[in-house]
Amino acid sequence: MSDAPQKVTVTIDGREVQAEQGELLIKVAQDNGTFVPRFCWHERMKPVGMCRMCLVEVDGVRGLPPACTTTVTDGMVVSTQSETVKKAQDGVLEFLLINHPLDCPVCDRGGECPLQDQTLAFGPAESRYVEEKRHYEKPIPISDLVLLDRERCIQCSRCTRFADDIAGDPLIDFGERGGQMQVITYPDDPFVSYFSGNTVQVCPVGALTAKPYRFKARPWDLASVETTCQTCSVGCRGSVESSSNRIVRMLGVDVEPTNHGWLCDKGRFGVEALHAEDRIRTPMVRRDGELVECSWPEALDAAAAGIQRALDLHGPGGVALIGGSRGTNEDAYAWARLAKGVIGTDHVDAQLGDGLPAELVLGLPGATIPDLDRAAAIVLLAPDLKEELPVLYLRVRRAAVDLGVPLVDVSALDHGLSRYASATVRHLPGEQQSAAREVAAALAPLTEGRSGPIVVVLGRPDVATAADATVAAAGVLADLPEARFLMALRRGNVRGALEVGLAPGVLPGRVSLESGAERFTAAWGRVPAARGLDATGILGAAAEGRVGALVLVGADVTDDFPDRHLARAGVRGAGFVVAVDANRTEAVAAADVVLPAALWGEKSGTTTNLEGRVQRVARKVSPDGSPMPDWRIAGELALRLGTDFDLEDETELQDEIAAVAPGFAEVDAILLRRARDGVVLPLADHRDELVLEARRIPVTDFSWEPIAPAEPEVEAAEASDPDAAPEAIDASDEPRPAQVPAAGLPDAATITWTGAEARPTPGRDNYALRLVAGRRLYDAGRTVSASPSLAGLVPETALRVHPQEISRIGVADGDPVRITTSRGTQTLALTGDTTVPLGVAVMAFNLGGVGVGDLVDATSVVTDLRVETVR
Amino acid sequence: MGRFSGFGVTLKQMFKPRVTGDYPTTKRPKPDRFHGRHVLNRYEDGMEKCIGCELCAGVCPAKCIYVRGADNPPDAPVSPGERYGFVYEINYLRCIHCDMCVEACPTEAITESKLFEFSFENRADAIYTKAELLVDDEGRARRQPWELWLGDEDDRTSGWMRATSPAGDADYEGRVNWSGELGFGVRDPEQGQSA
Amino acid sequence: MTHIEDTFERLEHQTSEGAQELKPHHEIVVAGGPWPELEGEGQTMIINMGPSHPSTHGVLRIMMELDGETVVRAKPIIGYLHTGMEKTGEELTYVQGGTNVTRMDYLSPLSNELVFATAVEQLLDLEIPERAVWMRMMLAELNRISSHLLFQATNGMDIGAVSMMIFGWREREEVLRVLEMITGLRMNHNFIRVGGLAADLPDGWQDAILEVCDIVEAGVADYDTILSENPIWQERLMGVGVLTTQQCLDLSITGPLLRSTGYPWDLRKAQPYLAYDQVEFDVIYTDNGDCYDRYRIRLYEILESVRIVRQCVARMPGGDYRVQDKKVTPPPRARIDESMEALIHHFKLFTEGFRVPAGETYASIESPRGEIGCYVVSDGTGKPVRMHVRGPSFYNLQAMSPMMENRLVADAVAIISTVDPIMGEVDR
Amino acid sequence: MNRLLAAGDPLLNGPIDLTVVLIVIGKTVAIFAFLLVAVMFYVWFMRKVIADMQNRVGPDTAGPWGLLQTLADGIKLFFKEQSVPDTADRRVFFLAPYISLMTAFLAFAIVPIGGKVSIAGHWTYIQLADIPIGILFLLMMSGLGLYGVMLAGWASGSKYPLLGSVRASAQLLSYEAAFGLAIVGVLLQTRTLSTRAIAEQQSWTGITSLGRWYVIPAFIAFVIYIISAVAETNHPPFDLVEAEQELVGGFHTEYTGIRFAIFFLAEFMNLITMSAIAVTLFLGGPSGPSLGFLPADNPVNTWLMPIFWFVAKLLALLFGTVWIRASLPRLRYDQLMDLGWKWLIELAFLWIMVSGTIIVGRDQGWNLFLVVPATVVGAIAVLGLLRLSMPKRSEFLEEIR
Repeated sequence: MSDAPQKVTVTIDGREVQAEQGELLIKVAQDNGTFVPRFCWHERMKPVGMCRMCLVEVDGVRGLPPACTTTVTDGMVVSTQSETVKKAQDGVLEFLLINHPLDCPVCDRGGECPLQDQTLAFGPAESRYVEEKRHYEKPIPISDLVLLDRERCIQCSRCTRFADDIAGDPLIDFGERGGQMQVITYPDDPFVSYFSGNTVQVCPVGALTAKPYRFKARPWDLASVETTCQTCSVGCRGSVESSSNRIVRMLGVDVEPTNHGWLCDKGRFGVEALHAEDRIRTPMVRRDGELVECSWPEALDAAAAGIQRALDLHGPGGVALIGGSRGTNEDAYAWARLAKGVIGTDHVDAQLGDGLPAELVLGLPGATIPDLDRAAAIVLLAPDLKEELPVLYLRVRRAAVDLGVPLVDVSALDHGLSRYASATVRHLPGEQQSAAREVAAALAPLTEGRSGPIVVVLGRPDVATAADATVAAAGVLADLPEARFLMALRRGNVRGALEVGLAPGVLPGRVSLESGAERFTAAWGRVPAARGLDATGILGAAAEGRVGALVLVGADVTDDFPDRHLARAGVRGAGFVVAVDANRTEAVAAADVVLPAALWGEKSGTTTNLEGRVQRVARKVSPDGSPMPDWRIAGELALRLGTDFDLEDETELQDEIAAVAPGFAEVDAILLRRARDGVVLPLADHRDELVLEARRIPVTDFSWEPIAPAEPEVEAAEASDPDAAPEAIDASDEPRPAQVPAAGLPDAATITWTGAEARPTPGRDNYALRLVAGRRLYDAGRTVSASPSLAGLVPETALRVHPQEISRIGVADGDPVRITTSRGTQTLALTGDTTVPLGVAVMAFNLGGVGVGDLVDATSVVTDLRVETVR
Repeated sequence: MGRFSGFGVTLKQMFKPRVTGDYPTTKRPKPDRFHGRHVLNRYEDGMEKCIGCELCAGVCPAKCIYVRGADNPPDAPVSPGERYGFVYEINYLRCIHCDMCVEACPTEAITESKLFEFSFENRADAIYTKAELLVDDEGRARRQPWELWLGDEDDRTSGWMRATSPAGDADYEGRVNWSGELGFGVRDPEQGQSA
Repeated sequence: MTHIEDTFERLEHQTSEGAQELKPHHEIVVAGGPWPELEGEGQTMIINMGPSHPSTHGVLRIMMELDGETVVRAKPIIGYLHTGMEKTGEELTYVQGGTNVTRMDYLSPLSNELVFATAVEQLLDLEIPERAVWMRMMLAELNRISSHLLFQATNGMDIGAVSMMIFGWREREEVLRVLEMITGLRMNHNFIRVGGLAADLPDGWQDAILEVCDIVEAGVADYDTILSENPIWQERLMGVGVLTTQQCLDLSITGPLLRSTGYPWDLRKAQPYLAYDQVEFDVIYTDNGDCYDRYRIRLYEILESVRIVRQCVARMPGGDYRVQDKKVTPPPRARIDESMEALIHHFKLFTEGFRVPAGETYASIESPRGEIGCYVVSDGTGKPVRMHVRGPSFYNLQAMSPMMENRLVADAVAIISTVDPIMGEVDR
Repeated sequence: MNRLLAAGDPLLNGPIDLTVVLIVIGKTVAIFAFLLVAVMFYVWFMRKVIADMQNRVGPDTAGPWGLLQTLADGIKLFFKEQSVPDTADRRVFFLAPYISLMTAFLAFAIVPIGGKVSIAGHWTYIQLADIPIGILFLLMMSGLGLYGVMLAGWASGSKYPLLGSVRASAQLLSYEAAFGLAIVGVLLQTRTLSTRAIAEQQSWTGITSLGRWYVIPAFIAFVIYIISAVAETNHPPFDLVEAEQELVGGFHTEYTGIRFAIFFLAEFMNLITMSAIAVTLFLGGPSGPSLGFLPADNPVNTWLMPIFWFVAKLLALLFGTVWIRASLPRLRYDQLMDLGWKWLIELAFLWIMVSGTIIVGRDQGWNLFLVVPATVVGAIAVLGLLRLSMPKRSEFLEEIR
């Protein structure tokens, strides 16, 4: 990186272009507007030169070299459209089509098929081939989500290279040779990957098709819009496509800062959940003990009356709000303003007891995902990224494997990235702090000679252990030189919710309650008097009857909160429960008023990913029934409680956030609309990363090629020039509808984390096993269970321990055992796993049925359990 | 006598045959290529020709065709191959009878009959579903109560498909390029330029 | 009334000469709006003729200020049939485009299709086969016949000659029947495609067309008898709605309106397209520029078109009728079951259409109403970036104000009628 | 008094008893029914004939050969909604159609349909009323009928009807003059105003009596009469008052339902009345050869044949109107006025001068061979001067350019 790459001049079809030494010819041509046809070459994969489609003529080179394996040299003269090249292209295509079945009308790829497109653009119109074509059994399922039709395969090896090189799940490969060559899976090792959908997306023909999308729609009846995935907090860019007001699929969009065009299968296929049967379509209120459907005004009036009653009885502290991390930033801000600015309570938490304190998240120096690539080293003190943040796993894996960034793994267990670690620090669950102290030593040899920050991927490895251990470890790691933190948080927009103040003790824009009190009193009229409780505290208080009104915003506490016992008691104990949700969950069933909310894909706005990147999400379909976006619901409630937010659409909220929240300074609706890759907060530190250009999803272009827009010319220059940037952002010609003017508001200091008190981790009793409860990608949460294609993929609930522990207890592998924790006794199957250390029991969170939630006591630091035979 | 010869013209007409007819009771025969109400054809063995490929929907300039494909049930396939037309709807409030769908259909599944006399009392009737479009067991159009069918207007449904099948290539004129239809067998081609 | 007789002599002027040079554009000589505000209390009445009125040929609205029955000023107001067809054209592929443009001038759909196809072919640089050229010419002329017949019918109706209306429709119906036999539809045929035609001529086309030629000729003779020399007819049309050549040139007026002013401008001669330079026909033109001349020109043009159609029937060449460039023309049906390449081309051409090289072009032909032009801009994709049609009706409509002023209401009707605007083409 | 009221009708010459009253009532009802049926039949006839002239089939569904089409239309119109514009003068708006209908009906009262017949011992004419001033009565009624049209247009409170009503006033007024003068041209010869008397002057005595039918001696008056009568009844080519292509229906644009039907009815009643008067004035009324093989007092000859001849002549004239409707375009307003004022009235005056000259000359024993041509030449000279003073088309074009 230090030595600037040498510039060379290449002549492509008579046009002189500048390129960097060592770049691939095909890429140089593409960047300069010359499309060289190709099947096997993919921008994010290593070139192989399999398909021979990209043959070009190079002066002075004998024959026709493939453009995808030829690097540019100075003075190279290339012709991509000469007669010889055309003849070669004709020949290659005719050859490829010899064995291609006449499937276009029934093939899912028909209409967006690179083979079709390039045949039309570069190929012959007629075939000389009259013999019988090759025949294989028609589609065979190679995984639960992907079907393989070998007749259609043109052996470009994109899928195998993706699986091998990108995902690290080398489970498909070529078999046979010559005319019989075909893609196969290993007989005893099925193609199970969280990234299998990407092979479908990169396949240049219809050989790999996705089961969920099979025969669902055709490219020409799809309407696409670019959006940001909210399944987890990585914030992958994708294009969501709908037909007849139903979202039928999601495709990855290649964005350099985040996902490189990849998606995990949960994000890709989980869009099915949007059209789940149990969506709430109309508001409901409880009458005579039954929830009955009613009109919006009735429901809103009832909700506001309940909150008002609680206010009257208990004061502001009698109202609490949990949730808000699944919506947009605007939704979260509206809730924050309702809770803190209208009601005046600080009992607000967007995290369901499985995250880190807001001050820590907001106050530590942040890293961005691209920082991984240029990091001196990566320290991993986080949950299993492959399970929880799969695309971040791809990025970390790429950094470690392809770019050689040393990886220090601080963990209790083996996980997806363990095998790529350069150094590993193992610890007992809950003992992160002591492990963190060893990191500096482990790092020292690895970072020698390397520059760049040390990126710490920080998160709570499991939900059975309280945040304290991680908080304590963070305090240690923060002392590392050049340490920057990437927060491995759970749920789509949790970072955004925290940024806009949906947590106790903070106000929108990384401002603490104390420092921002003056500013927000001016903006909102009031702020809470004292720091409130977090989710665990709220539920505890509710269980004790101290919460008069509990607002659950998309928070399925009984399923998603680590301590189901506490959650149930809390919901039961709260005087009045308003559930703002989209599906009929257990918490909704217990609510007094149910307000249906619009989901991702049904509303537009912005979302903030784990690095603090604010990106736009787009509305694609309209919901069945009458669900409303959260911000509108919050606004209606506020109106009934005496404050008129006076909002027309979400852009007004964006402007208001930009005006009142210091962390969002300048990030107004206009900037958000123009920022191609989103805006990393705070803007002041990341202004040079801003690219001001709306991305356009090419619809009819050579369809499945990487969706990479041409580099913006004018505006990018503007953005990279620090003097010009403010001008580009400040679009004073457009009126700002924000009702709260920024000018005149008192300043507020943003939070800097300076360490916090953490409860010490209690020692482990030798007879007990310490529980580690990480999440799995496919769990019993809404996204998976409401997606028919994914629902079957949820693994069985089991307690994994080291085989020695099984024999110690005296049962056979797979037998049910009785498990006792402070929350009671449950019966579960026990399986042996040598990767689990002794003294540790591993159980995935929320796989349905009896689960971790029944075992964990959220108020204690760790969860230890005793295992006994059933009798 | 030019000035008043007009009277002669009108008087003359009284002794000429009428050009109008008893329309609702009799209809003038329609040409072979007439674009009328669609039918969905079957092969001679009764299999549906439609494979749900949506080419017709894709080419339709009025966006009046709605098709959804589905996997053919392996034990009782509806059409040959993997896929069949699971939903097939034409909205006749939008259809302009341009017959691009007929030209686009790769399996000759959709063709047009000679009927255009159908008016609806409600919008739902105007949206023909597969139940109404698909030919019956004899290969004839299913006649809806609100349609005015007379005689054999459903006999020659594939005129436009046959007329356009050579795609401008004189070598393909007069050649049968299509499969047989239930109840009618393989239709004859137009004589083309040889006639 | 001898003063009319000399008109007849002048009407006999016909020419077989080609284009005349356009004269330099000098001062504007056309009257009509913007008008000064009337001073004081006027004894006038504003009346809206249309948009829903029996003789405004669709939904043209003419705002007239009447002094008694005299039109003091008139202002045509358009837009009541605005269908956004030009915008729709940007959403449809070049393959589908024909279905859209054909609906603009719905009385001569084939002219619209022809000019659109010609424009796209210019962009594609396509040479279309001989048979397609002659078929297109024959169809266009049949369409001109049907359009002029309809003019005769509606014009007769507007002047109160009720039988004429039926006679005109009667003969037009015969022409449409032939078009239906060939294209499958009576109007809005979508038959002329980029690169040629959708289908070949059907079996028995010669007899059908020759028969209809005879019918039309007999019909025209009848119209001539019933109307041309009828004194009321002459009184109603002669000297009404007079335009001069200069006025027409100033207002970009083309077609029968321009030719009625003594300017034999016909694109078929002026810049021959298709094979118009290989057939014999005359450009009809007259000198008076009034409604009567416009009526006569259209009447005689029917006969000239019949003449062309007869020559087409006699000289129709054989062979391909659609260009055999497989990147533009879908493969024959026989090939899509056999050849993967053919199937792909079929599939892509019908869903995304063919790609047209980036560029812009303008093509124009002589429609029954004048010069119809099509301006297409392509960005290299399968859909035009801009598709604009120069509808002659739109320009001819401008002549209404100056023609109507200081005429009677009944003249306004005659003027609207002989301008023969098609609102579908005006509003697009 | 009696004579004044009932001219020569022998019915009213004797004592007036109940039978007479009943007969009068019966005649009234019969004539009313006759007119209604005649209109119904005429509309069908017109449509059928026009259809024939246009190669069409025409009405053929309601009743045999579509005979009941008009009735069906009437029933339909009767049940249709009747809308009234907000700006309408409601009372006048409602009244206008009835004025039209009433005058149309009353005008027919003076038409002699048949000869003298005996009913229940009373002799009477087949004619509702033989008023001594019959022709004046006709002029009065057609003049009053104008009000129906004019008021309808004015009361509609809308622009097109207003234009129609203005046109109607001017047109009817203008043609009333030509119409009246044409009648005067006959009256000079008949020397009576009673329609009965006029008809009897043309009674059938053999083939030579054709010469006494005023169509021959007063041919020019006949032509003027026909033209102005067509104009008077707003029939094409003089239907400017309604002029669908210009005024969207003119005075009745805003009328719907049964009120529209009444206008429709009145218009065709007027046409029939005018034709009937033409038959009476020029074509010998009900006269015509009777069936020689039957005794002269046989009911067939006294009742049927006169009516037959009357209806036959009426039909011939009505066919003429249909033929005109089918063949001619509509005149323009100014041309209509030109025709009325510059041609018809002049011609009528000329005719009155000529025929007056002849009549006076006969009485005075003038040399008709000298006087008549002199009159004609003088009149033509005047006309010629008028012609010359009109602008030529070429000049007109120049003026416009």
